[in-house]
Amino acid sequence: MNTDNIQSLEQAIQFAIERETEAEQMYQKLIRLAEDPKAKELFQELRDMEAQHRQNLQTLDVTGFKEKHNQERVYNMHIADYLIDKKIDDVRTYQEGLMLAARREQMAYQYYSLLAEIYRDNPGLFEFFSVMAREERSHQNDMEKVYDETVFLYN
Amino acid sequence: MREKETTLYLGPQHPGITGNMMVKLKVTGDTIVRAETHVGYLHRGFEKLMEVRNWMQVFPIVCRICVPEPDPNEENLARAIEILEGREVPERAQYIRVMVLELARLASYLLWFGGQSGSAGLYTMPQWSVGDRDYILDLFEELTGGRVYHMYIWAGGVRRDLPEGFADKVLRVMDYLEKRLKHYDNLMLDNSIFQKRAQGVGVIDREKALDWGIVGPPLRGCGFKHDVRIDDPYLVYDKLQFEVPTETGCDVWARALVRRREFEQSISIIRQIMEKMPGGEFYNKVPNPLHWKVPAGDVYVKTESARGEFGYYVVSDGSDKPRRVHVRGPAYVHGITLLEHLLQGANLADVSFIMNSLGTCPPEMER
Amino acid sequence: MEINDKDTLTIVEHIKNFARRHSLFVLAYGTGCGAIEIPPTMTSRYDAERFGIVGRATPRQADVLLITGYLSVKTLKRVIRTYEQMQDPKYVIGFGSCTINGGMYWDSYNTIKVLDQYMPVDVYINGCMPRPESVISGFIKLQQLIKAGKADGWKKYQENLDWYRANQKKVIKNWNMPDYNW
Amino acid sequence: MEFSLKGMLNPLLALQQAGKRPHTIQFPFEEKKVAERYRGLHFNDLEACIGCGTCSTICQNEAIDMVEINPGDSENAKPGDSGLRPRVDNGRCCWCALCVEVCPSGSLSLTTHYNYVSEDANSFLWTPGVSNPDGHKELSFVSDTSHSLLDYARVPMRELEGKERIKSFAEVVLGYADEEAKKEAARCIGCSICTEVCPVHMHIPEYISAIEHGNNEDAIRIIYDNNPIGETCGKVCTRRCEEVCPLGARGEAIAIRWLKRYATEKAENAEIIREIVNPDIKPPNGKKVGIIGAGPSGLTVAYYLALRGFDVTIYEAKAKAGGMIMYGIPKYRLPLDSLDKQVEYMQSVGVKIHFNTKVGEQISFTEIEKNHDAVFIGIGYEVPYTIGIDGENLENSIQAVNFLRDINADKHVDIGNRVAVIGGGNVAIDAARVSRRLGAEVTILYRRREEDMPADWEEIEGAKHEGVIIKTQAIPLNVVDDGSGRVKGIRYGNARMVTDEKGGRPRPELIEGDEHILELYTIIGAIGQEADYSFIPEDIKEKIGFKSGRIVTNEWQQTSVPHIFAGGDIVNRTADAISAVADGYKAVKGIEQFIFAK
Repeated sequence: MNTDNIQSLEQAIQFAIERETEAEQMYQKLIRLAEDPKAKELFQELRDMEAQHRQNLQTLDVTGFKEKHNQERVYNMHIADYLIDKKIDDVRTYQEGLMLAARREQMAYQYYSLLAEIYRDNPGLFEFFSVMAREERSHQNDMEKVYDETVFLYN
Repeated sequence: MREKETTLYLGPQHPGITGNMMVKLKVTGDTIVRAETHVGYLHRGFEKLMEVRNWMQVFPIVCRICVPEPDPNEENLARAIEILEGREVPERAQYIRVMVLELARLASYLLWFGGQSGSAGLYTMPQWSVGDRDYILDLFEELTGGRVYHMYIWAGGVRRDLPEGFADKVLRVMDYLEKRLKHYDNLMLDNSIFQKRAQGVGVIDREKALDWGIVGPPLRGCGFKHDVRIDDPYLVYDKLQFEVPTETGCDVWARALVRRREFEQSISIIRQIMEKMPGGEFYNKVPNPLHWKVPAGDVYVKTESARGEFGYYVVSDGSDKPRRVHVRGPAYVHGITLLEHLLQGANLADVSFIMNSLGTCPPEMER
Repeated sequence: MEINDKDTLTIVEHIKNFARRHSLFVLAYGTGCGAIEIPPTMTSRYDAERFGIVGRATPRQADVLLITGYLSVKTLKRVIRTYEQMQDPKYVIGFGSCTINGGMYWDSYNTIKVLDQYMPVDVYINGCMPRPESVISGFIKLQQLIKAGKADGWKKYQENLDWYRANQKKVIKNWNMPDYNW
Repeated sequence: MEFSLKGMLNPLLALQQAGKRPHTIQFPFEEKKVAERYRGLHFNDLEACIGCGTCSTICQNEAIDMVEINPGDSENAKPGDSGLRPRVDNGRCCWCALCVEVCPSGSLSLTTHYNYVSEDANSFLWTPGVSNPDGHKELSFVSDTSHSLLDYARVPMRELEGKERIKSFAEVVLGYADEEAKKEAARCIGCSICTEVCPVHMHIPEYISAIEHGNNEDAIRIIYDNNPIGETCGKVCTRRCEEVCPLGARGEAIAIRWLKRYATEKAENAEIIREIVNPDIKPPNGKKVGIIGAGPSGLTVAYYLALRGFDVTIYEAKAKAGGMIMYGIPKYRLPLDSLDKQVEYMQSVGVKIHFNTKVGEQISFTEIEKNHDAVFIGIGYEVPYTIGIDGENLENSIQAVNFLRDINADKHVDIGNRVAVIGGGNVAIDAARVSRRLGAEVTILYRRREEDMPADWEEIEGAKHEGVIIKTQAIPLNVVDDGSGRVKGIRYGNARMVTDEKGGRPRPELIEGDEHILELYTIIGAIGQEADYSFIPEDIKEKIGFKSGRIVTNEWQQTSVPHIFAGGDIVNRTADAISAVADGYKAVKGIEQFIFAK
């Protein structure tokens, strides 16, 4: 679906569901590719998370996200900003997986933020994309936290 | 008519006895024919207890050997260990230790003032002197944290430094006691009744005094100038000016006068100490008390207590516990053998009077 | 004065207890080192006579037996004798650690450890030494117990004489004393 | 003798006192204030207390025993706390306050409160701090390090001067002389709190006591009882024991590691160790155990199984045994001959080691599995994480683990004269100090603050003495290229620390725009490592069960495949030699149980 013809909230949700499905499939592929058990675990987790998102979107239930965002402070360690952009086919190890995921979530955040800007005039769509952007932002943050706690344990 | 000989048991529970001991008296009428002391009521087996405690743990228990004047015990043990170890005692600690010992002597004499006159029926005196003794106990409390058992002197020095303003307090108490001494004189020593009771009573045979091993005020009351503080000076006694008073009466009166005059000397010693007290360290730390070992060897140390020479024979086999500690307390000689001799032919009413004048201290006799 | 417990405490007994608690005559038996804090308690500095606490010379005149510290086996025998000579009602005050659980002589071969096994103790005073203040507090506590009718160690002694006797005989080897039959 | 008139009238002067104010203390209506250092009843600060029981040990009356305040306290206690608290029997106490004088944490004190009377003898048994929770208001006789009977100062360890050190790879620490070791050992209070936290539960107070008494041979025997690489641990252990040493609460902990080092170094070669330890080697029982990796965990398993009569074979990919302790620790901390000596001793009791045998290449995992009754995997974390930023693959951007391995294998590494090390762990510090010895100017870039650095503080100090510059709160952004594929420098940004509300470690947040460039010749990444499991066949990998990249085992180090055991870094998170030894020691029991239960 092209972003240009998003006119309604339904379309927007449909669009987001497609994106989540893509991500899910990507992680599914990575699970097959990864040799490292830790990386496998990570991808499984990520896949499940995306699946959960998809379900949430399908039931139009984004209120849960909103509440979470009100409570939680979102850090920005800017780790993802400077990580190497890994291609899916290169990813084998845990670290590479994390790098990929962090970058992907960051990009999703940027993407939704952009959409929110584009649909600033449409209050329903604006709110939806803002919520999604914040949600992706918090995922990016989660990924950075994991990266900070595991790969950067000694850094 | 020849009077029948009766047996009287004085003690162990009797207000006239100086502690928990018993004297079995054979009397005809009021006169004592034979006296036999019975001890063992207070035996706790200290010397044995010390053998199963390590060196540091011995300190809290030795002071229990003599209740009215616990500090010479601590001093003896501390000095014995210091000699065995070759441990230096900081000068300030030595001064503090002398001060504590002299304060203890004063407290002990004040108790004696009460006991001696109380046993003569003069009941006002204990009210005064025991009450005044409390001021010294207050000093001890402030210095050591305990009224009766101080556990203050230990190997290497003393446990805590003097609290702030302590010297002033000591001097104030000394001034007070000096003033009170006049009232004591009026009430007790200048009292004709007391003089009458004391003179010529409990006379020690001067010839035998040395053979019997009498020490302290009883010996000085016989004219022998024997005092560990000048015969074999320990701590800083050789740097202090004081006199050792002697009397020649050999009786209760002479002993009372000796104590009365020593009281003044002690006050003077304490004043000198307060003047000369140097600064610096108060404690030369001993090794970890949990496995502190004292080098093998044996040593006899003695301290002049209020009742006379107080000796400790300490044997170490190099382990963390004393091999043997033998306590030579003055009261043992005074309260058992000497008392038995002096009571022969004495009046029944004088028993407790004589006991008090000898400084009989049952807890120390039996340990 | 309020009398709540009429079943156990008659008015007569109440008056008796009132009298008893205000004139505690003490037998000053210097059993152990604790004796050293008795003179300050009794004389001018702390003046226990303010509370009607007066020293007495003989057990026959005394209400309170002060066990001032450790008891060697030899002393225990005399103390039992003394205690039994005292008139009912009589009270025992255990003075300092030694009477509670042996104190610092817990491993001595010649002292008894827990006084309560040999004679009933009404009040224990904490300390080694207890200060005169503690001694006075002990007496005040005893007075309160007497008022409440709870200081009944002497009754316990009569009721459980066999048990006490057996314990006493366990440590005292030459039992040359009268066996009472109350 | 006559009655004199004076003598009769003088006593009447006592009447002068009649009008005087009594000095009676009106207790209980008025209380006399007791002295400031009065020794009254006990009070214990339950928070500060660590339950070491020294008070109980010193008490000559056995008046103090250690009890749980709430049931289960000792199981739930945090490390360095026994969970027990002193209980004082006032029917024994003599208020000598020795317990206060030896209290290492200073929690126990006496109060001005002394007045306690009761008709109940049992009420004299009480727990300070619980029975009198308000007691801290009236503290009087308190424990003060200046009065305490314990010695809070450690005997300093002699070491080379910083300038001397960087000239060679000579061992920095010089070791204790006999007298110094005895003096240091004498400080121990023997509380065994350290034994609890030591992963191996080494008999620490026992060997310290042996050292104190000059019985080094006993000490060595005690050490070898459950740690076959005692000498290595004596040099490089992370010593959690010293972190919890009660003396450390107010002073310096006992130098447990240096004492162990002192004792074990006394055995100069493998024969002497053999002679002193004189192990009881059981006759062969015909059971075979294969061990993958000759690191600390593998060696431990091998040694104790060999003593128990097993036929033990270790497969080691490299030319020497020791794993990370051989190839990861620089020589100035752990001389190679020290480790060789210990391995030689192990070989002398029957441990067989196949060197240069990489499982998956020279021999397959399946073959090992087939030939042995049980297999132990102790391969460690040897694959480094990369820095993960642009330019990390440029020439002269290397990994610390590889760098240290090459240096220990005497290979030449060209690091030039300007080096940056990225990371703050022990590996980073090792790499920095080694680079310093190779003559380079070294800067460590670390993302957090110095106090957050996971490296030992002694290592950090050592690095500073040797002239290593530590730049904290510096986040590497990318590696700068010189145009020809070589490193030219590193661009890094400064960070501010943000506290984690959920209690994690503080996080660095990049301050945007605050960027700098450091010119360099070499970048050494020391961020972290992980394991390489590629040699394990997929089907077994499926069955074993991993969690966060680590193999899941039971308390006996057994994986879900019953005959496969694992230990060391691939199982535990602590990443130190002593935990690996602990895993090995547990696996010995596990393997024994497994084999004989069959």
